[in-house]
Amino acid sequence: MSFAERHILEWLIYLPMLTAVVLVALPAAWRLAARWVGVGSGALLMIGSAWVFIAFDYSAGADTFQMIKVYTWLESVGIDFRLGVDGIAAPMVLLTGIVALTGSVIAANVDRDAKNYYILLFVLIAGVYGTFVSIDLFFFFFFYELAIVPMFLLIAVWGSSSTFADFARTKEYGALKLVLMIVAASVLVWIGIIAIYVWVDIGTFDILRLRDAVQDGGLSSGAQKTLFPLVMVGFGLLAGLWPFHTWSPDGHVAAPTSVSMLHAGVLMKLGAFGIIRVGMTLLPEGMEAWALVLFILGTVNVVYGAVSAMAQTDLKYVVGYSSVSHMGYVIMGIATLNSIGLTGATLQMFSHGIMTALFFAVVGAIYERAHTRDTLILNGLASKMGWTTAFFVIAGLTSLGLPGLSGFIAEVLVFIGAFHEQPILGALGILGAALTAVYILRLVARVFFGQRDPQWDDLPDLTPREIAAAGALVVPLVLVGIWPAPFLDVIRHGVDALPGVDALVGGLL
Amino acid sequence: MGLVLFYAAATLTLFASFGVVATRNIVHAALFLLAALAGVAGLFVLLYAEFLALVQLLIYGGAIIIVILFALMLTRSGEYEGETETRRRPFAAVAAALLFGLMTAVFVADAEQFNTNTRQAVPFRTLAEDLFAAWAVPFEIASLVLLVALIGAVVIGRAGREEDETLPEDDEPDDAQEPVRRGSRRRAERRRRGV
Amino acid sequence: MQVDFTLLIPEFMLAGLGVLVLVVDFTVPWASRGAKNAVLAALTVLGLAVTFAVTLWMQWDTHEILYEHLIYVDRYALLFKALAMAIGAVVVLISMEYVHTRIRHTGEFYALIVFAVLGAVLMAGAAELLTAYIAIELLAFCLYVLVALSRGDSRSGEAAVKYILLGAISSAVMLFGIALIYGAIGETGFRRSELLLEAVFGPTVALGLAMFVAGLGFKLSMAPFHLWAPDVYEGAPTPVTALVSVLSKAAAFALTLRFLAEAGRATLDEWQLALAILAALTMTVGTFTALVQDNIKRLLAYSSVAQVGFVLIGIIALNESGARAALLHIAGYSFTNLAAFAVVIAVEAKTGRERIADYAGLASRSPFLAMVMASAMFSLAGLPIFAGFVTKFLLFTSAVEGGLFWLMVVAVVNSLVSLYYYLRIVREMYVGDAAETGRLRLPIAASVPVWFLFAGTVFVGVYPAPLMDAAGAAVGVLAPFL
Amino acid sequence: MTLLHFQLLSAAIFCIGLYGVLARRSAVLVLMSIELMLNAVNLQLVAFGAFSGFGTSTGQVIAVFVITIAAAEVGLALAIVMRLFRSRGGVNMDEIDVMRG
Amino acid sequence: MEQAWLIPVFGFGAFAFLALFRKYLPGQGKHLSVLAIIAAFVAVWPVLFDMLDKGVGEHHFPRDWFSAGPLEVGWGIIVDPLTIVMLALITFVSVIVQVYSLGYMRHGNADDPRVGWYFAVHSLFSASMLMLVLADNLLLLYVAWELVGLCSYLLIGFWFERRSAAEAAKKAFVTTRIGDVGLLIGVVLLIVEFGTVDVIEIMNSLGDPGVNQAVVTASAFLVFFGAMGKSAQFPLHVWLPDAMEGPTPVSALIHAATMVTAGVFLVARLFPLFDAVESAQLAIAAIGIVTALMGAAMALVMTDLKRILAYSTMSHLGFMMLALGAGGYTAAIFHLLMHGVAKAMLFLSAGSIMHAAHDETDIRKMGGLRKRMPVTSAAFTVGALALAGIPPLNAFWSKDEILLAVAGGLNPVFVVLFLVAIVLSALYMGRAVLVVFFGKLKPENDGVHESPRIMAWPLALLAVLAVVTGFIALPIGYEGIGTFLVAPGDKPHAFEVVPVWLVASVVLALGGLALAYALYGDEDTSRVDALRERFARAHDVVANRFYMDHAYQWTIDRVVLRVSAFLALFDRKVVNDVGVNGPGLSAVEAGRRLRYHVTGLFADYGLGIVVGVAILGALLWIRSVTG
Repeated sequence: MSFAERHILEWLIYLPMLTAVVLVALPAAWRLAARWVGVGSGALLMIGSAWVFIAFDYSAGADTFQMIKVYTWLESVGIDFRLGVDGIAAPMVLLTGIVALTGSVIAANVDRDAKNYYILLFVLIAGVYGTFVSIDLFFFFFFYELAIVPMFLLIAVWGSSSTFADFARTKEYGALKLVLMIVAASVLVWIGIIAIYVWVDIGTFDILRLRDAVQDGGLSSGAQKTLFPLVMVGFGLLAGLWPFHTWSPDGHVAAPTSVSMLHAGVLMKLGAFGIIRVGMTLLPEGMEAWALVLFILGTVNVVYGAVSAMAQTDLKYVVGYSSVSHMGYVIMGIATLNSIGLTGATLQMFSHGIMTALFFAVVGAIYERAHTRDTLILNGLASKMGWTTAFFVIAGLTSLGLPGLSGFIAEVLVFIGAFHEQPILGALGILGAALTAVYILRLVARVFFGQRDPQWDDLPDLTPREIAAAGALVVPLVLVGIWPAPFLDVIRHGVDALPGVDALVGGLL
Repeated sequence: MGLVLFYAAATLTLFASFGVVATRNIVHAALFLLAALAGVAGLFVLLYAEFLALVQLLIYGGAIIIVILFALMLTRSGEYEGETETRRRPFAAVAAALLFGLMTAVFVADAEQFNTNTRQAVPFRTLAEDLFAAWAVPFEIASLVLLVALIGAVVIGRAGREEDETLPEDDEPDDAQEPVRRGSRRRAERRRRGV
Repeated sequence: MQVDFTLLIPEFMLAGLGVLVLVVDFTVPWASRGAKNAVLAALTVLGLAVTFAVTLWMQWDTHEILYEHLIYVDRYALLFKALAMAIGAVVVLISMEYVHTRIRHTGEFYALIVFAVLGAVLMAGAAELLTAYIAIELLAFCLYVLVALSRGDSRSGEAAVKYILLGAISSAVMLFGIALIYGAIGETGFRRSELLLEAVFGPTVALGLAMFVAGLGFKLSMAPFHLWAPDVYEGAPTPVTALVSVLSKAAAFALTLRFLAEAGRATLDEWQLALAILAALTMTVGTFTALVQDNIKRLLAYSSVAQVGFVLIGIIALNESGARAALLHIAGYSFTNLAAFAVVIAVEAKTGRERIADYAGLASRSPFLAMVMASAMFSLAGLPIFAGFVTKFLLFTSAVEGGLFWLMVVAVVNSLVSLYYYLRIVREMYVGDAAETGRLRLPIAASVPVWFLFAGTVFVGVYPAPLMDAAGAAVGVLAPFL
Repeated sequence: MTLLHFQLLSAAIFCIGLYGVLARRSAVLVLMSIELMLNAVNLQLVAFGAFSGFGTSTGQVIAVFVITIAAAEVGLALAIVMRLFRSRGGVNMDEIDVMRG
Repeated sequence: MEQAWLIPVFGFGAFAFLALFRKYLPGQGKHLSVLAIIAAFVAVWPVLFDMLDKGVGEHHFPRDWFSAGPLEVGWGIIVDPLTIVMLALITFVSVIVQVYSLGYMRHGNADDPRVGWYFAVHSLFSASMLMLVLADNLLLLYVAWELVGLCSYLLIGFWFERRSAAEAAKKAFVTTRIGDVGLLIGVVLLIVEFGTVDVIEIMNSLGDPGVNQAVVTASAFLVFFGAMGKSAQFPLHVWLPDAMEGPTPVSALIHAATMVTAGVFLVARLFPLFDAVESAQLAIAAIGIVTALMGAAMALVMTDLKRILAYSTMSHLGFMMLALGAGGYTAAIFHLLMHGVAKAMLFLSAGSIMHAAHDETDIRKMGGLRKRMPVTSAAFTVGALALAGIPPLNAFWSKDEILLAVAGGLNPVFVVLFLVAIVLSALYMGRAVLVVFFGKLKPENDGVHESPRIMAWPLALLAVLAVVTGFIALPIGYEGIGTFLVAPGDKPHAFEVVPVWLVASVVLALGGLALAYALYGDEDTSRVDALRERFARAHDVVANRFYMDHAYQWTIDRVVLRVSAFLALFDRKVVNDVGVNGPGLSAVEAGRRLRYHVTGLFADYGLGIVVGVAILGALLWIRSVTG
């Protein structure tokens, strides 16, 4: 292994941390410096992430986990700072890099106390990276929690409150609900993790060794079935699993733009990733026993999220519920427990991450200009705000599964996997895609097309910086949509190594 | 003979104890306490612990009771009007009875196990040696405890006396006073209602 | 009976230091209150530091039992001695400003802190019931006085009265327990009573154990013996509150763990469930009541009740990992709580306010204080990268290892609920609008230890191995009993 | 005259004292009741020492310490009570409830 | 033949280039798009000759598009007669329309401000449509299928400032996507059942033992449902008339000649699948004839020129479906081609009129335009006659083929209904021509004049083609369309003439025209009005488009939106307020009550200690006894 391969993963965690520390030391008045540090660090992270993705060796016979790096941490308990990526984590790392960069570019719009904003943002990013690359159960949980903490302040301080016709949501409420619900769920995960550690009883939190031990019968089938629902709900909540999803729309509505981007774009993926990393890897029998429940919940997610989104009149709520709906595909894909469905789920995580980041970037930009997100008031924005419209439409088209954009490939794979297991649920999933088209197109027609109200005449279009950020998000959407093979090859390498996955080889699918 | 003496001392002690907790007159209570202590001292003698009996009388009778009486006079608690019992008196009775029941049950259950039926005296010399050799460290610590109590008594007493004085950099917070007002208001209210 | 008195040098030094502070206070003609305060505080801190160094230097590898099971001088005691002295020094440093403006009896204040530290040090080494009791009383007496020291605030008097009278009740209960245990087995040394306890375990010993543990529980503020805590926390001068919440907890914990391990290991099955139930009760009561507090000191009181509930897990599980984790947690809790109190003290010293609402906008008035407070809250709530996360994680793990799965679940749920009220404070500081403007600054003397505490919280949270090794070494002493 | 006699007597005094502590309004009376409880403890200790045949002085030694500490406690407690009396004008335990909840 | 993949690439390239750089190109790069499509058109010919040389071919590229698990999705093309004729039609009409658009998108001396975007999407559309017909696997086909839908959406909504255009675009996309749900389910079912995406492989293994026939049946229906959406079959036709909000060349290309025929193409491509499922075939035929009749009826009463043409398109798409349902593969595709040419010409003529008459589309305000716009009116008339089925114009031949197929393969009811549809066809076409081009010139149309040459020439070219292309049915120079375009598995059959049907169809078509002349031959509208009075109720139903739009609107407003509003409310009130806030608030409430346990009273605190001791003592005692 080259020097870089040995150290890149840890630096993906250290760098954002270091950035936060540097920013702490920076005088509060040096706003521009804070921005440059933030964006520069984001760029470095992007490069590093891309490097990880490119350097990942997916050729047959290559190790499942690569770039492994182990530091002894608490020997007596069996906790090590243990990093590594597999084919599922690698795209997630890339996703994080992309969203971190674009997020930190968009974050430059923050006026108030930019320094602290960036500090918290980078702590969040460090947590996300840590979760994706940790292969020690303790650190996995450590970073998972770390990613949640800054959300509270980011939303509560820099967020926005909104009042609607028959209810109101303050930013504090959104922040508190988001953090408390996610932590509540992580508490279940916590119980699960501790139970796995104690019951497998090989004195280590190393996921790989635990996995091997579990496969050798180290954890009784009953225990796995008992623990899996904890892990399922615990991680599922962050993935927006119905009926534990309500933090998501409210949280996203309250959050500032770049936080929404990171949160919906990356953080929600941690949940689904957790189900794969902990649920599938360490509790394969539990996963199998609960797969149908997960499947049904995922399908409910898809349809419920889409139908709810249809009734929303706030742009962010629409996007928030659409995230709930789309994460449903991820959950469905995971629940298929076959190689096609899981591949689709992983790709959907990537695709949705980029797409929703783009959504939030655009919606945030509109909100910053119009100071409203009410779809009943906004209209005819397209003629003056061409870029805004273009990016929103691209995100919308991705979200409704238009071929040529990344969402399609992912969703189709999920559907194929799903039909193999549960055709009825799979069909409902496809129906959800049609519902997505309905609400997205209604939204586009209402907000962007049609006659423009004079009050929106002076709204400026996206600034070049915003265009650059949004454009950077469009590239992977199109790339994956047209040429998904590089991604799928990497993902396949990870999916194939997961325990309990039906490879579907031989004969008919 | 021993049993008679025991019952005599026990009766005295119990009666006096009841007196302490039951009498309305506080000076009487102090005197009852003295009687109870004396009774216990008598019981100590029955248990061949003459030294302890002496200590009991000297320290309690001589010191503590005096201090308490002083306190009674200083706080004018003697001239207590109205209720002398707290609102929780019934609960207190139940709780005490409960605990007593538990203890009785425990002692009766284990009555034979620890009872040798013979009283055994500890030679005074042994006691002294143990106290100053084997238990030297607790002894030293106890002296520190006394020192702290002394300092405390002095400091607190002084603090009370000088309460009205102000420090040079005084900036008394408003709300520090507020609870007092609240408390006194409640007190006034209670008086008005004749509680 | 040959006794190596040199092993008691730290204790003598502390006693001497306390007296020295008093003497200096009385004899020196002070130019001003400020000078007196500064010199005495410096003297105290210096003395504690020297003692700290001497203790570590002399007793690093000592494992002795003095006076045939009166006092241990071992790693376990050493860890807590060091912790106690550090706590004492930090409390002195962070409270200088407060003392200057609000405490009249400067010399006595610092001397009593030193004596309290001595009490804690003795508790950490106590190997026997009577010594333990006397040590407890030494610490308690200091605290009674300190609680009453606040000038002009009648809440202080109320707190002191409640504290000392309840303390007396608990002492009586504890002594009754000691009497029963002694009566049943004729022995008061922890180690020597272990097998006897098992052999004669019956109603009397059970009641004796219950009453003794109740006495300890009072010091630990374990439910239902915790009721004094909120009132005392609120009424006491804030530095004293800090001391109560940290020093007496740590010392009582040291004693409890040692007692239950050495004397109680053999009868674990008998008492484990009862204590586990109380532990669950403790954390639940503490957590839920804290949800609705308005006064920050009361909130921290309930929060430490809850934290004690967590620590009890490690004691009750009574396995090596549990003991280690509990040690780690109590150390982490000490750092964290001191940091929180440093902020509370600073705010109170400047503004005289102690309601949670008064923390509105603190982030704009003093980013540093707000950051310290927020990190302390996050740590107490058990969030990474702070100490609380790691220590809680290890604690809860040990509960499952000890077969107490349900207790871990209760603890985890409470840990979640507790996040709400910790976040409330954070929210207030960062989101609320300040009623007053103007910056709050921490004096240099206080900001150094606060930085140290902050860094310590983070360090333990990120790299707990050194502290874990220390805890491991300390617990190694108890290993035969775990 | 057996150990049980003394134990029961001690328990009775302890519980009477306890009742007094909880039921009495005057702080000074509460203190007196506490003294009763401590006396019960001493009785228990000495009785055990005498009857159980340990042949050691430990019971009495503890009792001596208890008496010592109790004396100190009374002194300190009275000082505190007096201080409260001065600031509040009374030592009624029922009214010392400014802080609650 | 392998190089056929290049055909769509021109368009994709042009789109990508224009999408990114149109702002920096002269004329917003519109000529680039035209060049690209011309290139594609040119590229079709070598492929055609190659195929004639080597026969039907399928070509896979060595690199997969993507693969997941055992599923491998390659890049691949099929080149068979069906593909070739579609390629030819698409490229040809695209060239014509794009050239025409160069003129149409120019108002006065200035281009439309978004002309670059217009041509970019046109390029994308042509490319996608070409990919659709070339695709050798279901997923690729689906991709293209969706992309053409997207282009349709973008072009219908090209003038998105108009609320109606925005709504129409949305409606088109949503409606077709509802169909696509079925298609996607069907496709996925086929993929899962057969383990491959390759169309030919799936078609070949339809009858294999072990294949679940229920799945095959289900997917046949579902795939057809998709085709219904795109090809505007009843009841998913409602979007097509609204789609006329788009620029008229778009209507010509997408909503007449090419995209709407994608459904027909799809059924043809998967013909064996439907062949295997008899019930599906019957359903196709039934849907086809219903659509044909409804479309014709509505075309008859509409007053908007473009809508008349749109309903006519719908009607003819019904013919094609009917033919497919009858097993008339050749007939359907043949009619597709003929109709494509004729209808494109009609639309372009209509566009020409609108261009001249300031976007006027109401036929009642027109009349006598033949004098002012000779080329346009000639072209329109030729197209109308062709579609009315007048020999020897092109659609006559194909209609005849369909009639033969229907008569040969279906219940006589279908034949009768089809004959009725033929009459209606002639009638409404006759009406359109008579009302628009004959009669007196209205004063408001005084300034109307023929469109510029760049628009007129394409019309003329198409008119010529409308006359001549029908003859490819005849075995002139080769064995005829019946041997060239053969359903997979069918034997080639020579062109045949059954005089009865030939005569019947010609007589009926002429009858229809005669009727039209009788009603609309002069300025006098009283005859028509009388008829309208007479059949007022029927007229209302038809004029209101059989209340289909109302029904849909009602469903959306009263069902879908209400359900979603209810669900959103449920989500907020129940899931959130009860399920989430509930536990939170009850925790706080618990704390509020619990705080009273700290009463502030010393006695209570003491009691706490006593109770604790008692409980602890009792517990320990019990344990000491029991365990």
